[in-house]
Amino acid sequence: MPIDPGPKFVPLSELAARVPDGASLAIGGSFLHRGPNAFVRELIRQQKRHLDIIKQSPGYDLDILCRAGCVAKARAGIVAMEGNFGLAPWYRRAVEQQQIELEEHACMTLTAGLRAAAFGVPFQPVGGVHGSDLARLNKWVSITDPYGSGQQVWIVPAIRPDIAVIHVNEANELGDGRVYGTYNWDRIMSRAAKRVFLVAERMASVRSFQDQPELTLIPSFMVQGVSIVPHGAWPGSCWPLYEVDYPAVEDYLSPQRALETHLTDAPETKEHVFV
Amino acid sequence: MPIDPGPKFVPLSELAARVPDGASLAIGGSFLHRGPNAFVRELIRQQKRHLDIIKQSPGYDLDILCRAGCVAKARAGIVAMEGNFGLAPWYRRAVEQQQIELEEHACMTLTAGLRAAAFGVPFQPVGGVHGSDLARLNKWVSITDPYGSGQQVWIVPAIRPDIAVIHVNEANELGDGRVYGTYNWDRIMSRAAKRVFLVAERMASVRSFQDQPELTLIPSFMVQGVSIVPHGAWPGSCWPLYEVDYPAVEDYLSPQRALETHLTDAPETKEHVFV
Amino acid sequence: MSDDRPAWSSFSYIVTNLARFVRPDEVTFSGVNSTPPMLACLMAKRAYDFDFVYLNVAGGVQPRPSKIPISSSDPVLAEGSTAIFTNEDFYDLCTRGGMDLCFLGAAQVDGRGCTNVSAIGDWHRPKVRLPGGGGGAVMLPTARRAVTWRTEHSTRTLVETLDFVTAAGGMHGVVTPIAVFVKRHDRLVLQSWHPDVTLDTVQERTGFSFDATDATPTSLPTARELAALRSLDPDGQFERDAQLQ
Amino acid sequence: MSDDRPAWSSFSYIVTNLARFVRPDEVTFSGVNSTPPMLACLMAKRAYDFDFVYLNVAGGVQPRPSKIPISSSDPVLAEGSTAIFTNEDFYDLCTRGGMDLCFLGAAQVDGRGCTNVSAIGDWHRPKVRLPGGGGGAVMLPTARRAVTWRTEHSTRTLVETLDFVTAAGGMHGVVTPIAVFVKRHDRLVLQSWHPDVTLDTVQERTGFSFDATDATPTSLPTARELAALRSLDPDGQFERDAQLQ
Repeated sequence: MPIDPGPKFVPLSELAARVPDGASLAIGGSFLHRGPNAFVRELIRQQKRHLDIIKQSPGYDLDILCRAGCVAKARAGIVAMEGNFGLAPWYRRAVEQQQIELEEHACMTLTAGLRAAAFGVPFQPVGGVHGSDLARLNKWVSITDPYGSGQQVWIVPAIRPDIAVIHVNEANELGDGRVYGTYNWDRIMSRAAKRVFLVAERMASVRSFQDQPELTLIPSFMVQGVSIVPHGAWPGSCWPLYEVDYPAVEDYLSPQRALETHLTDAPETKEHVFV
Repeated sequence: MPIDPGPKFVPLSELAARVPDGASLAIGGSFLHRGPNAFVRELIRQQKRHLDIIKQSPGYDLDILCRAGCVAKARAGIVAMEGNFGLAPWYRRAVEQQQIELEEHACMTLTAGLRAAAFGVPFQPVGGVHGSDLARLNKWVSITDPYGSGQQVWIVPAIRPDIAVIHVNEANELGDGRVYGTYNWDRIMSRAAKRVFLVAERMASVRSFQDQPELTLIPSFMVQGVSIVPHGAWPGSCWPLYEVDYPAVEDYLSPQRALETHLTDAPETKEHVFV
Repeated sequence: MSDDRPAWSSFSYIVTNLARFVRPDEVTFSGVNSTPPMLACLMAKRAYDFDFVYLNVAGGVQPRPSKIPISSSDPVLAEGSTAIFTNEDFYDLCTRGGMDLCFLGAAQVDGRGCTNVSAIGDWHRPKVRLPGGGGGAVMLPTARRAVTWRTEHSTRTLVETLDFVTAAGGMHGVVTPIAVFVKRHDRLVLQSWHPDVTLDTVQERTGFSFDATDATPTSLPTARELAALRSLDPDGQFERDAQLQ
Repeated sequence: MSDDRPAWSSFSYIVTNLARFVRPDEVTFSGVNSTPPMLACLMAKRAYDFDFVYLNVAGGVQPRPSKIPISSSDPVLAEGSTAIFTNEDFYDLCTRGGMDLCFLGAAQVDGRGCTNVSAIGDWHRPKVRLPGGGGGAVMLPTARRAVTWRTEHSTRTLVETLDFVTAAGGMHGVVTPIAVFVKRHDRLVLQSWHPDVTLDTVQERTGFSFDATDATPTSLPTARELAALRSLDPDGQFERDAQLQ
């Protein structure tokens, strides 16, 4: 495995600095839940450009990146703020005004592409899709089962992100990461990507990982960089530590509210959160 | 999901009785580790016939089933007693004398077949296999990546066992199961099979599962039958509870030792182990 | 929720009639962006005598959430679960034929029960860019039954021709504030309509033609259905958030 | 392990020369039915100054086993791990190009480093039915480097033509009790041989022709290699179990 230059544990700013313009970035979590939002905001502060965002169900993260002009392409299944907030307004505008390229997926076709990359094969068959215009739109190929079942199955080409950024509840000093509650799509993202960065709510002891190694989602040898950022999923939730900060999301969505103000409100701007 | 007739928690004898002659049976664990061996022996006591055994790395389980004449076909990657015991003698004889049909796989091609079944697709691409006579032997098809990478990839047809039998450390009264240490191939087996039976070392509280739902390998709604059999992986190990009983394995392998004696030595023959 | 409200509000009509699609012992799923189905599944657990397997997108398996979240993918929906059934797991369950009832969102629905959640207008130059594919394209053709809802019943939402076919395969059921459609021979037919409106109104406000031969006014909510919904939305917050007149 | 044994025993020769294939920082894997590679990986951790990522078939990731098991797939080999990396995980890692060094078993090896672990004689009417495919067919062509060993160095085990090609792709290295082969231009060439035997002996006992131009006698075990192996096999049980003369 390629060992990244530089130390594994770095401040958030240094972790984000390792993302080159034009990189394809898989972002963990789902909608307003356990996304590495502090990392996403740091990408904006560093004025990253031409990013290719890969996520089954992005929302705030993709929207704010579009708002800041960091995005060239999005590969996504469903994009919304969720809750009662409906559509993601800046993402919507970016697509409607053709400022970004959209590769629209079903969540599972995007996952099939990630599976192909994780499994080391050029394509992955996926159930369903029959009759969907998405197949034509994405020029997917369907294959008749050569083993005689007569089934037609759609196959999706491999999707291998340059980097997967995963927000975990806990990391240890070796760089192993674990998540409480659902890990959403983060497992396959971490296996499909060339590199894995973790943003962790807090450190936990190596001993606690040795006591229950079954809980570890991402082993340290797969991880090239880790930052510790308490409350880093804000304004989203991180189960079981904190819930969605709905007023903050409302604030973010109000056109009167400047993006800069939102960015300075963010918890990661407080010095002490860096390791 | 088809709900099986009969209660979920049953004595081992009733669980084994639900396996019809000729059934395809995926068996959990690996070699001498965490296999549902008490269940396997019960199949022998009930004189099951024409079973189709599916397992990446069987050993004692497939060997004793061949010894008792229960097997019509085996789909396996690597078959051995392991440790210092070398080949599985009764399995070897059964194949050499063509008493059973062998579908020889690499562990990962068998897994690809199980993945296809679990994913609801007719076939699954798998890495490697290039140049192996196994492809010709099994009449596998290779496909050129229609997306232009030029890669040739081998695809394996779906393998959907009638039943997967998994030996777990703990089950709760709902029928959820969890495993400590590696679950080997048991996760994909449980997703690929039409039905799942659990043999558990012991009961644990529902509360303990609710406290750490991330540890649950097989959710109860996927499980049609459960038996509680302490020491049920004997003469194999069940981490962290007990290790391989090497003298017992040696005993099993000695031609002087009658199969019946071995069967009566087994822990599941003690009344108290039934729920 | 004030007690002087009519037996059917638009909100209770949608949630209750979604709940009425739930059947005993079946594996039933609610997903993201799906507050009404989330409430319907939780309501069915409280209002009906049978049990069923409730899975949700938060990884919940038969959960006992300590609160009812605004977001239908909130991790609290896995609280009390004895397992976490993650996204890959419930999608695979669906594509291999193990999902009995799946609730899926839609912006437009046509007379075959196919859906558009991608774009209004030309996909490449959309008038409105919608959330997108989500579960539909894979789950609608593979779930044993899929059911959707629209909070607006109009010729814009129930259309003869979809601007874009995001998901085919055909919904088994569609619930709106005034009508319940079910599929028969690959067409949606009217099963029942809101007793406070006329059949003509339903026809006027529906963009596709449908058979109404066997349709009847929707039976009023039972006391247990009303009590269950009230217990889920004691102060009517969900009803207000739904913004249905 | 008695102290009067020669610097090289057949057993120590195999284990030590397998260990010498381990490189700094690489992801290195030992599998089932693989006692010598298991010992080689554990030995490399103790004998060499560099670190590497040791994965094994028991799910171990940099484990610190409290004992050395007889079975190379014993769950004790995951003891002390901070993660469990299960079978699907390490196979996928290999097929996507993330496995640097993979130790794989073989019954027959040919001059290209391809292997047979399936059958001696005709596959359909085997003289000897062997364990079978295992990891090889998938891992040998996809691992960056694969290394195997034979406890018997003979024209039966190192052959010109395999009875059956279980795995192609070609071993990077092959270790026997008397020789170490490495691949160069898709052929195995002799890298070094046991100092107590002659080059002629190696040639006589090898079924395939090989280049020996650059071959030298194998350098003797270092004090640290000897100490590491002794610490893994203090009473010589593994050496006796290997049954090598």
